[in-house]
Amino acid sequence: MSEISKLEVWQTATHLELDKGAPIVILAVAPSDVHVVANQIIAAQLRVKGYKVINLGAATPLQEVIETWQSHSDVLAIAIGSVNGHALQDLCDLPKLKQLYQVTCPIIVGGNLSIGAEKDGSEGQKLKDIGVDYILTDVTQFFDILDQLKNSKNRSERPSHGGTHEFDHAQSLAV
Amino acid sequence: MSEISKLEVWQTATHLELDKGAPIVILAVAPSDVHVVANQIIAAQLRVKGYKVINLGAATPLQEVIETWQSHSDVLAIAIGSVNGHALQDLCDLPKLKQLYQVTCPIIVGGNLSIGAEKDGSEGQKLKDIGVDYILTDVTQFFDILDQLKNSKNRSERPSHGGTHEFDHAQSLAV
Amino acid sequence: MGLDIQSDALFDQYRTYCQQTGTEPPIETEAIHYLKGLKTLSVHDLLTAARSKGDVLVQPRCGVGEIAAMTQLLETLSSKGHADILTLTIDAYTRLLQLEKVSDLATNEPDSLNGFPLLSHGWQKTRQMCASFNAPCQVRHGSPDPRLLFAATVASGITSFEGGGLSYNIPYSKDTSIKDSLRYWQEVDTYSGNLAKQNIIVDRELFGTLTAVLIPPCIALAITMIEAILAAREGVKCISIAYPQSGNLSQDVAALNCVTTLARAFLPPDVDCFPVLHQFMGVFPQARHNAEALIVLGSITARLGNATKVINKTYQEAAGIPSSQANVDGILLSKTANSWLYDLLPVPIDQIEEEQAQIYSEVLELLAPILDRDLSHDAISDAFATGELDVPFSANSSLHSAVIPARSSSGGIYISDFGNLPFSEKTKAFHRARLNTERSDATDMAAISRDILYLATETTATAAPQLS
Amino acid sequence: MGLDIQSDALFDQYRTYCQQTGTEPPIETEAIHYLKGLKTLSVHDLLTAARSKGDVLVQPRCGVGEIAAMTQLLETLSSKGHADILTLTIDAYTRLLQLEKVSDLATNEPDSLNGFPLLSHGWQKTRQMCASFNAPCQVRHGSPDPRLLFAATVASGITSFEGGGLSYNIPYSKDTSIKDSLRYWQEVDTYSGNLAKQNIIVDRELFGTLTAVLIPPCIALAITMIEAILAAREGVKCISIAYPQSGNLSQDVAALNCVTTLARAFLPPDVDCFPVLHQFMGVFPQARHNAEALIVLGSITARLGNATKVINKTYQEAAGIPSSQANVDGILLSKTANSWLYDLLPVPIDQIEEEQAQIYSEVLELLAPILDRDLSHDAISDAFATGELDVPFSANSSLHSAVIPARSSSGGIYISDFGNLPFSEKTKAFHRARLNTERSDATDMAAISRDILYLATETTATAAPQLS
Repeated sequence: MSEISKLEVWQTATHLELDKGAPIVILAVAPSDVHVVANQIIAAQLRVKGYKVINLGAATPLQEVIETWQSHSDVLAIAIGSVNGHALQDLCDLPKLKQLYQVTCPIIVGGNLSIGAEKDGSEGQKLKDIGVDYILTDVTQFFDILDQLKNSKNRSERPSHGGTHEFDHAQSLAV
Repeated sequence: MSEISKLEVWQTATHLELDKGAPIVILAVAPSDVHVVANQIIAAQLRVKGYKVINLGAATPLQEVIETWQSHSDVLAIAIGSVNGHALQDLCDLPKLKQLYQVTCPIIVGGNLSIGAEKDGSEGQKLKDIGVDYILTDVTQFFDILDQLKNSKNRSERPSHGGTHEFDHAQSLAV
Repeated sequence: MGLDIQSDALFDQYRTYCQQTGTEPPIETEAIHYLKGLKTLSVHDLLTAARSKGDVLVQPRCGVGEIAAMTQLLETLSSKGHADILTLTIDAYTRLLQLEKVSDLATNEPDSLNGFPLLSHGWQKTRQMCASFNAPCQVRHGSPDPRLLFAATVASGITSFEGGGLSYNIPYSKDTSIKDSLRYWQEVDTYSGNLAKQNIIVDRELFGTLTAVLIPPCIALAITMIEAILAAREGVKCISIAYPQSGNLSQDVAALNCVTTLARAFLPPDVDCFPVLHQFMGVFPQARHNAEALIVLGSITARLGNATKVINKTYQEAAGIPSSQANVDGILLSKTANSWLYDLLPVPIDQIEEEQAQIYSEVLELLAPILDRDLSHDAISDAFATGELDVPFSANSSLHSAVIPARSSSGGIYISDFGNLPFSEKTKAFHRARLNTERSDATDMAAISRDILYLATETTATAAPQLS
Repeated sequence: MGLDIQSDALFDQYRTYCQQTGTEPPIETEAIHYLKGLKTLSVHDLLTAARSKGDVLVQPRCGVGEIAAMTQLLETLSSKGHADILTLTIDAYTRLLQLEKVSDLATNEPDSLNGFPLLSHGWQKTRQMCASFNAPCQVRHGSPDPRLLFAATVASGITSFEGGGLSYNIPYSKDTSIKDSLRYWQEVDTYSGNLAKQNIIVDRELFGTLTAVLIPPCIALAITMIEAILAAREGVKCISIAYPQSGNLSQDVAALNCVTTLARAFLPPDVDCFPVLHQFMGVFPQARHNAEALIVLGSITARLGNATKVINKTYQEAAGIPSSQANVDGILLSKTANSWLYDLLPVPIDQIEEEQAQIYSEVLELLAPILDRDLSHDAISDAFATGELDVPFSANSSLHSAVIPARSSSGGIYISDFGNLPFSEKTKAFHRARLNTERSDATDMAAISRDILYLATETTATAAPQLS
């Protein structure tokens, strides 16, 4: 097992002492959503895997997420969970905020992206249209993407975003 | 309990030695039908109640039923069970046979009178139109009718049939 | 094509029937060629795969008179219900070979028929209909003399046929002798055995449900084991043994387990034998919540008893033949038998093992006298004549029907009057102990009716006992 | 009309909200007059009648954004599903008082909302909608601060309201302090208590499901008993205590039985307390046969545990909010809980009694320290601050969430890390024995994930063990 302590693994606090220079993952649950179990498990899994995680937890306003990104260097990715079906409504200010704060960090969204048991398949595209970079249906995709982001970060200063992505695999699995 | 023996109660044989003069009930299951359990239970119940029963059993042709009536005096009623939903088709020769044999005995039909779980309520009337006198949905009605037939038989030679009936109660309960 | 069919009388009989009724007679070599060329999985294939995966196949009953309506019905049960095996339930007139009557109704009033008149519609239309589905079809009926229907089934490209010389006579015919029906069904088995030699495996399902009311497990299993042994002698390689749910979980699981142990003891190792559960075949409750709870009990029973197939009921059972939607609902509910989640339910293993050992030895006691006479048709017929073999509430008046069943306080089916069954004193004592009844004699109609109607009780007043 | 409402701040707050948003404010006396004049049975009436008859009421969850669609949905669940109690599930924005957002969406994109925005549609339309059904409505939401919504509920003529100062904070808010939410909900209870004095009985349902994932029974029951005692102090006369199905029948029946015994011990005799079962609230299986088997297990649990009400799931649970037809199917399947036929299933009484005694003493151990401080808000808040009270996977970051639950091999939920819970050594030994696990520490994510996903397993490979 890892050397990380139990309390560290499960911490949901907003501000942590983090190793300088270590790549950070910011986790949050969408502004109207309180489904934190997957969020907590994933945060704990990432910590066990050696990532530094800032978990903002339940129902976090988008502005708070972006400001947290701004106040840290070395953020590898922002990942927002949304289970209650309000993803599109909750993230509708994303284009504005991305421009305002000049966000360069990849934004990842995963969960159950629309209300209703029968999906029309359009949710993923709509989220990409407002600036989400990766849409996940499976947590293992998430770990893969982070690994690749870390690797490409080690090769260059920052991976390129907004245009083509290296992760067609993950995108093809979008909802 | 009654004095009747177990074998007598359960006998399904066609021809029995019957007390002369005792009122007879002829039971049969409709020509295409083999659902004999209710038939046997009712036969046994009638015997325990003191009736003389000729039980013709499963899938008995209508002609056999009528000929059995003809060869016995003192038949109180003919009762035909039909569970497989073919009652109307199975009894379609009844008008012809009633006329041919000059049947005066009341004819009682009970069971599940049409195929399909959803009934349109017309089955009972159609059976009456072809000469069935009583339609039953409940076996207790049957015992009531036989009791009343026996009583009116004791008062007069034969009850009148074909026109009005004394047993509006039973008829109103028709399917 | 080299045919190895010895007894082709059965097929010829059907050809003659076709000629007389003005339809094109099938050609036997073509029919066999067609069966060999079928691309879809057969019932035997599905049963084998299901057993190896621990799955429970679900099969509805269904049959209507019109061929277009029948096709639509099968389509609905297939596409919406995902029925694993489809059924052609044959109408009552065809079963009893009242062929003029059914021919008339099939032409003029097909929707008045309570099943599919296969002989009237003929093998060509039936073959075409069945070929339009991925799931294979089985013919279910109730014919003491099934020969015409079986030939028509084979010609229609169907390789699953229900019934047997005892189980399709005793509940379905007043006056066909046991010897006659055994002989008729022997022809079916012989023909199936010859097909097996050409790698066409016919699933022969035996109807342990019998008269469907209060059938003691040992009687259902003894009758079907006799039929199974006879079928295996003729070369039949796939035998499904259907047992009717009593409602008591321990007894039912025990009986289903016995199917497998009996088959191992009495059938050759190259015969595939599958336990099938009929969801409760007696008087069903009217209220939907009770009907569906009974279907759930059946599904749990099928899973815990390792049934390979379950024949489903529907919430409309009490009212008559169900609507196709109700049948779809019944199939889907029955498919819960495939969920491992039912394995989370507590199982009374000790009770099941005790019932199982008892049922097994009762079947041996019933079979012993006729096994001594090598299970000849004469021996079997004689056993029914003496009442050593017997079935409660038989439609066939040549049986004694002296056996009177009754329910125990926990709902299990036992025997309150043994008639002439050749039971040991130990067995008799077991039944008396289980029933622990004060019923004075077999003329206690109220008690018998109560036992018959037991599972149809609608009361909701009986809440579970409080534990605290 | 003589009003005895002391604290009318809550209703006034809602009147102010109405004025500010341009809708007509309700008049309190009129609202109370309307409630008194209701001709249909209240939720409290139905619960009382069901308990005395041994029935299990079935209630679906449902909520959509448009009022016409909501009316249609309730109509379908009522007429086709025969739901005993109807639900207005409130959307997530309203729950968190993001009122501008919800107002905007309710006007422009109502079908994008995941529930019914009662505050946006207002009390008049909601009252009119509810009045069109015979079954009473309940409001279910997840609001740490429920005051506006509760006043709107009362004004809408609805007398059943879910939530509590702990159970609607801990899973639903990141940063509302426990003291604040207790104070908000105290206002709801006080108002309900005052209504009770006027013979308007509000059913207050407490959400023992909490974070819905691997909740140990003792924690669900301790949290809801605290809320129940506080509510009773304010004069609430009808309390429903909801417990979430774990999947282990013995544990679940034991926990439901404990609701009744705890209520008897801790609540005044004039308070009606009803056990409610939430069908499994964790990750549901995708395959319909597994989802429906899980619903069946829930229905069996509800019956055997004498739940007065069950909140049903549907076979579409894994995919999101169900279609109305899927919800109808879920309701009807859950209604099998009303069948006495489930009483035929074997019950492991010894196991249930052992679990029940253990859960009961665990709840006493959890409550003891705060009962010593008279269950004051300070005492409760302090207990969460020290971790003496704790809930796994809390959304509220002020909790320790140091308790780590785990499943035993038979699927029961026990505790693998006790955090600071004030358990006796005997209790700790019990959990360790049940888990009998080699899990080294609470960072074993694979094990925790496996336990969370336990009932969502789709495998069909695990057939029931062969008995012979």
